Amino acid sequence: EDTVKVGLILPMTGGQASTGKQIENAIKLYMQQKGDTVAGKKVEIIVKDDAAIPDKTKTAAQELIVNDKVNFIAGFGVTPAALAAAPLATQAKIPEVVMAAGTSIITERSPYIVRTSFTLAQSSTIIGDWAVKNGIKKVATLTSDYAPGNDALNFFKQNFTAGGGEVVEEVKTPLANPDFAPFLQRMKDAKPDAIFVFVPAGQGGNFMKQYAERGLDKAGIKVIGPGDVTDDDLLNNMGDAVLGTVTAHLYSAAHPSQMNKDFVAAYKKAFGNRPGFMAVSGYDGIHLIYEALKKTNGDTNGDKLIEAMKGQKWESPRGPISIDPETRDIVQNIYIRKVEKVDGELYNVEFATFEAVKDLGKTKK
Amino acid sequence: MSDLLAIEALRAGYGEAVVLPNMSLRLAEGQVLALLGRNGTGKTTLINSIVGVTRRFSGTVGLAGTDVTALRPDQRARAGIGWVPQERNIFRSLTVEENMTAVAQPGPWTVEKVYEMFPRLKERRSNFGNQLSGGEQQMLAIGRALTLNPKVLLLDEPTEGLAPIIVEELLKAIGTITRAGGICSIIVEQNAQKILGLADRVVILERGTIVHDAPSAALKADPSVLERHLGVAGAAAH
Amino acid sequence: MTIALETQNLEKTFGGLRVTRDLSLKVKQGARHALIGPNGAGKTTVINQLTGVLKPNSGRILLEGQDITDLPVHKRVLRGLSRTFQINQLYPDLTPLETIGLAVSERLGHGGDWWRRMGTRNDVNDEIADLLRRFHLLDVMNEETVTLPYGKQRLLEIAVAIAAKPRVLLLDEPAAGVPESERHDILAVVGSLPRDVTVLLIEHDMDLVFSFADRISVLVSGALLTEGPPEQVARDPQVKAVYLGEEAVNV
Amino acid sequence: MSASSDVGYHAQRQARWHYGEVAFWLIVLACGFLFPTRYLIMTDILRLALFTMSLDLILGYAGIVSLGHAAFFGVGAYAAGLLALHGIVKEPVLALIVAGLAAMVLGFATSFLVIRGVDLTRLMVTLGIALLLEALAERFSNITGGTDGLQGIEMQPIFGEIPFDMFGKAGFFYSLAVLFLLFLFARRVVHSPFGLSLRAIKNNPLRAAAIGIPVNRRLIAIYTLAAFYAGIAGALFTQTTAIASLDVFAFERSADLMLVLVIGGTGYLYGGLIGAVIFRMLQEVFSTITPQYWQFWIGLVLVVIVLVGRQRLHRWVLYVPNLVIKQVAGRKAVVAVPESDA
Amino acid sequence: MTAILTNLFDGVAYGMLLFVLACGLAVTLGLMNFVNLAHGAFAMAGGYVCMVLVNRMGWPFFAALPLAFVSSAAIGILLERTLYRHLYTRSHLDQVLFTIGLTFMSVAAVDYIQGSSRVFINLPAALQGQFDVFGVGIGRYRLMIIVICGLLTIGLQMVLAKTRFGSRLRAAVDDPRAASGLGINVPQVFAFTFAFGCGLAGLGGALSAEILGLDPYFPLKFMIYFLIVVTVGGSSSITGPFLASLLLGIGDVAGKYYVPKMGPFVIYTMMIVILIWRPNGLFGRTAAR
Ligand SMILES: Nc1ncnc2c1ncn2[C@@H]1O[C@H](COP(=O)(O)OP(=O)(O)OP(=O)(O)O)[C@@H](O)[C@H]1O
Ligand SMILES: Nc1ncnc2c1ncn2[C@@H]1O[C@H](COP(=O)(O)OP(=O)(O)OP(=O)(O)O)[C@@H](O)[C@H]1O
Ligand SMILES: [Mg+2]
Ligand SMILES: [Mg+2]
Repeated sequence: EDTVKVGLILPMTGGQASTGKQIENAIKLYMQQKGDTVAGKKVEIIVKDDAAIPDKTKTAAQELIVNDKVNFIAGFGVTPAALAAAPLATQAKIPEVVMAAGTSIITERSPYIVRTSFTLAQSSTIIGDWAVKNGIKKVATLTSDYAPGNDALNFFKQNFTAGGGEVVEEVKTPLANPDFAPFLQRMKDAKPDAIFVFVPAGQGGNFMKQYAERGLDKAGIKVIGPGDVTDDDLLNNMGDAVLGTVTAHLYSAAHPSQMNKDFVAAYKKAFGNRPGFMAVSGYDGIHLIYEALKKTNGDTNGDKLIEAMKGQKWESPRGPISIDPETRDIVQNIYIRKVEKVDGELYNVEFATFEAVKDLGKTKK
Repeated sequence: MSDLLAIEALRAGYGEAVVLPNMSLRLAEGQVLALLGRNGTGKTTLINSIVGVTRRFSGTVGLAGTDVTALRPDQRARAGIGWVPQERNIFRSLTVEENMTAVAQPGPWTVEKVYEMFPRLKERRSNFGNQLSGGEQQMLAIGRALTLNPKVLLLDEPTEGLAPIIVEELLKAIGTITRAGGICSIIVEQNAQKILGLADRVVILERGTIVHDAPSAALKADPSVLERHLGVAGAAAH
Repeated sequence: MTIALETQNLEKTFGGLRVTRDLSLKVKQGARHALIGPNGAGKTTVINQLTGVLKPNSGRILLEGQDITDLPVHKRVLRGLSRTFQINQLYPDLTPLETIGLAVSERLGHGGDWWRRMGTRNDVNDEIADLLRRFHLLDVMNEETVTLPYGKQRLLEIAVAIAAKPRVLLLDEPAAGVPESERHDILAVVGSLPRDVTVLLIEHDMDLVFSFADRISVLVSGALLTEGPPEQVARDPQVKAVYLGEEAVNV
Repeated sequence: MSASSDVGYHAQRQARWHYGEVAFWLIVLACGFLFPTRYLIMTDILRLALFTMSLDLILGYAGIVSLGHAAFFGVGAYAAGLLALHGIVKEPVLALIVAGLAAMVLGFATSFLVIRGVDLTRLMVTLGIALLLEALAERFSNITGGTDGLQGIEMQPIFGEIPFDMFGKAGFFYSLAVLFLLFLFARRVVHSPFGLSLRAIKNNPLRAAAIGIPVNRRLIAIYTLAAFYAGIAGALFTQTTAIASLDVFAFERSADLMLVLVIGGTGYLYGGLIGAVIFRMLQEVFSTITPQYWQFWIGLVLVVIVLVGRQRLHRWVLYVPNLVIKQVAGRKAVVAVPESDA
Repeated sequence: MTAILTNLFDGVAYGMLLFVLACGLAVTLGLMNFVNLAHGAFAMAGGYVCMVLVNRMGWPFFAALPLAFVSSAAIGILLERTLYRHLYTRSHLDQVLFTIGLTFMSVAAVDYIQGSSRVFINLPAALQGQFDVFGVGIGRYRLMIIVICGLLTIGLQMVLAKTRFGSRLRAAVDDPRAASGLGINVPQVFAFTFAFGCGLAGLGGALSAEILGLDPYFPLKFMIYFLIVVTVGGSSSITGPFLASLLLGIGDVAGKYYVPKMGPFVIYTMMIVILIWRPNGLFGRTAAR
């Protein structure tokens, strides 16, 4: 048996489809660059679409494990999907590599879960700290009303108020929300220094457009938040109103390392657009799988692979990252970035770095 | 030529079924033709074939000297065929007035003239088609056909469900319209006695074929023909 | 003589139009009563109120002395009031067997039975068979109603109404669309109903009305114009003026 | 044969078991042994079939259209999940019934809103109810777990004896048993006077009332029963996947359901089963070939189905089975004769 | 006070947005009695055409808008002549199946051609931002939507209620066979109306892109909203859906502003309550027997 099978379960259709596509693209790119054999074994990727619906995830995972006999399951666009597959990873004793979903608890649900994306706690706490230190005293929050949104809100509030900031208005928007007008009007009426925003990647554009339309930028109300709202995937399309938005995030396509420049160029060349943070999470995810296989010398025993993954450290397009051996969660730099125009295009330009941030969600508990 | 309507060797029916095997019929200006026959003998099918809403296998239909066989039903209607369908087919979501204006064509018959003929309709002019009594629907169907200002008026059981006094007036009116307006009419009727006084000519169908075609006066003189073909000697039987 | 069906000061308006005006009508038990009147006089509307399809604005409806004004349609049927429609109201996808079977089951109170299969009750079967035979429908009992010729459908329409074993039967233009040769079948069937069944008939075919009815009410613009035995009504100049016209009526 | 017994014979015609039906169920059972690696997808099909059967009861028989049937599915699913999670009712079969009853209560309560109005109104009211429930479940995340769904459901063995296994074998046979029992029940009901009266109501409510059928009461009854079925389907879903998340209420679920039923054909109970098989297989095949664009091909199939005509398609698809059955049965027995729909 | 007015304005604008998206459906579903669930696909087509013209080819926005209408109408007439016309006489369930199928195809096709990321149309500066009228913030873009919708409604209502075309269309829908026998060219009336409905959808798609964004899932995501507007409004006129959109828009915005927690409930609750109160929609004609 000299193939290693990776079952990649992603939302390829439905509202989250762009997440799935970025990750799939990044993996393709990685395998083009590094070849499809590692430690003498051929790596085979089997993509399944779960449309971000957990029962589909579960059925897909089960089918992959039972019928295709995969050695890894990977992907997982949203938290419920990652959670749905967790008991299967435990039962089948194979690694589950989470490449997108971002709530803290995920890695605690199975000893076989590793994560190469991020947790919302990482960026939200940091932006909270940064805001108080940079003269933002009054903040109104606008977050999507679902688990990641609530995570982002709570971690932000915790650090922001601890530092002496005040949350003057708190609005949770429905997950499927076509029009932000009434919520933004509330924000405007609350007259804060800044709005803390978390909306799922994809809705960022709607938000920023309407933020500008309502003249909140002119009223001097800044936008801060985790980087989802200014996802590189969509940023260039949002118009000049986003200029000056400050976010904390793990990755910017403008990250100044050579490695990233090459990555962005290659990705653009292959797929025509800029990679976002989902792409980089997928890129690192497949890298982790390759490295683990190298370390076990091609042994596909799940326990051995997980052991091999723990403590891995490498240089990613986003900067130096590692896998925390205790929590199997990612440890990475979080950058504070501001949207600026570079060569006529909008970019998140990094200007401050918080190094080796662990998942604060877990360390605090 | 003075034949307004000329049907030649028409073979028509529905789907695969042939109802009229070989129908030829000519009708001159100013003539009222009564079309009789038992249930299911093809009266409606004949009317509908002239309108063009059945399946035609072969044969031709001519209207005022031109061949309209190739025309679609709506083109035939505009060429001068006025139709009162057996089921009335009032447009239910149109008001009484719209039912007429939607199809009306220029000519002597206007909506106002129809109202004169059926004052009842004028009272109900803004009712929707599905809010009419059975008889009012019948009146509307007739009025609607008239506003088309047809050359050939086809009435499929127009007296059904109408009060006797209205029937009387209606039949009189049809006679006047036909003779004065230079058009021709075909009336399908169940009750032969009702119509013998009005019609110039009577055609009796049996299994899609004409079995009797004669001036109505002849029929009045010899009621046994009716007995033979229709199974009743008219209303006089009881 | 007992009164089978009675309306007291019935009123119905559509928008601004008074379609039934203060109508008080009595139909005696066992009567063969005809309701005639010009088109749009409101005859069908009266029937619809009697059967509960329409709610009167005011006034009462009594069936054998009991107030049924507020009962829903189906309860009136169970009390013995049944009707036919001016335009056939049948179940296109069901067969005559099923159509009549349902009516019989419903009357016998088995209609809500959700466990016992159709066709397993002999009393019901007997009755269905009897009705099918009486209405000449046995040969087509397994064909879907849509496929039946119009005459058969009309018979079925009446059979269904009779399957409910009504004590009062309302017939709205039962002969409409039925060729002359078959009209008498229908009349014969209706005529063969037991004498204690009361029949209220609406019809524009005067031959039929006058050969059938023993009492006639004339409705004009929603109000009662006159009422009486056929001979009297036929002679009434008012009735002639608004409805009958010059047509000779042989009584 | 006397006219009366003739009538009885014909009245029971449809209620009699055909060879084709027996064969159908034997094939279904055989699948359980023939494809031991595909239990999951087969269980999924069974659940969907049961759910569709529920819609068929109201749509195919009573003519009530619904775009919100997922409401009952969802209530059943969450009920079963909560019962298991909090250990209120541990035994799955019992929990299944309790969950079904919960959905049934909701069905009864909402039936009053649904029996009013025309098709489009019904469509939207049912849809609205399902969406409201979804929003409620999202809002009360302390009970339902919000968007994360119920976490950590662990199912106890069936009857305390048969545990649910990872390969889904127990789940499959469990679901099959439930489906079959409920099918038998539904079959009995639709061939009763009650069932026939539903078809009458669908055909012509005016006439139905005029022969003494209490139309509203019948509609409420069947809607409530259908809610029970849907609740059971939802509960089976939770029990066999150990998941209950918000999308059990989703519009897509109700919409897919409608597609499945329409593909399979309404008004003869097997439509749901056949439709579920076809729909899931298509999805599976297409999404294996192209995980990104499988929707295109599904869409194309739907379009073709409609253009060719469902009736004709059924005749083609069932041509061979019918041929075989005619040989075996020696008479004109037919596997399935889909009736026209609303 | 200004807060109320601002919200009212936003509500009206949002309502108009719903209307411009749904009025094409009100035409096909309400007047032609054809359940065209692919309505959103035509809207999306118009949106993407406008986007490509403006963003990629540098057309001015106002020049691209009519083209959104025209291109969707053209696609509409093409499909009508080839496919849809076979379905007018089929059951509603068949229509649902068919149009959902088309929607799925359109979603995947657009995803394939344009990618699954959300896109926006670049607006001219004149349409961006807000201006103040006595302290009430008036969004320029939203104002434009209100104006366009107002004109559209008046125009449509004139055509459908006051002209012969309107009654001919309804006649053709009520009874195509009789209509054609009485001189109405039914296929032509249908084709024209259908194309017009699709054109309206395309215009709606282009106009709504700024606020809702455009992505391949547009037709599925907003299908529910279209349907809500048409059912609540009642399907016998254009004013019905128009007023329903206004009501829903204002209600939704007010609900979200004053009780954000209840945000998602407002529109569905309103719909259910209205439909129970008036099963044929606000302005639906009660179906007589
Ligand atoms: N749409 C149809 N499809 C198939 N056959 C039809 C259709 N309409 C009528 N027929 C058949 O055509 C024959 C003639 O019917 P038609 O309606 O022309 O008779 P009719 O003389 O008008 O009868 P009636 O007195 O009942 O109106 C009948 O046998 C009938 O069954
Ligand atoms: N839903 C409605 N809305 C408004 N007007 C109506 C409605 N239904 C009936 N009408 C009107 O009420 C009047 C009485 O109608 P009805 O059907 O009772 O008459 P009828 O006596 O049965 O006449 P016919 O002999 O022609 O059948 C008619 O003028 C009709 O237009
Ligand atoms: Mg006829
Ligand atoms: Mg009447």
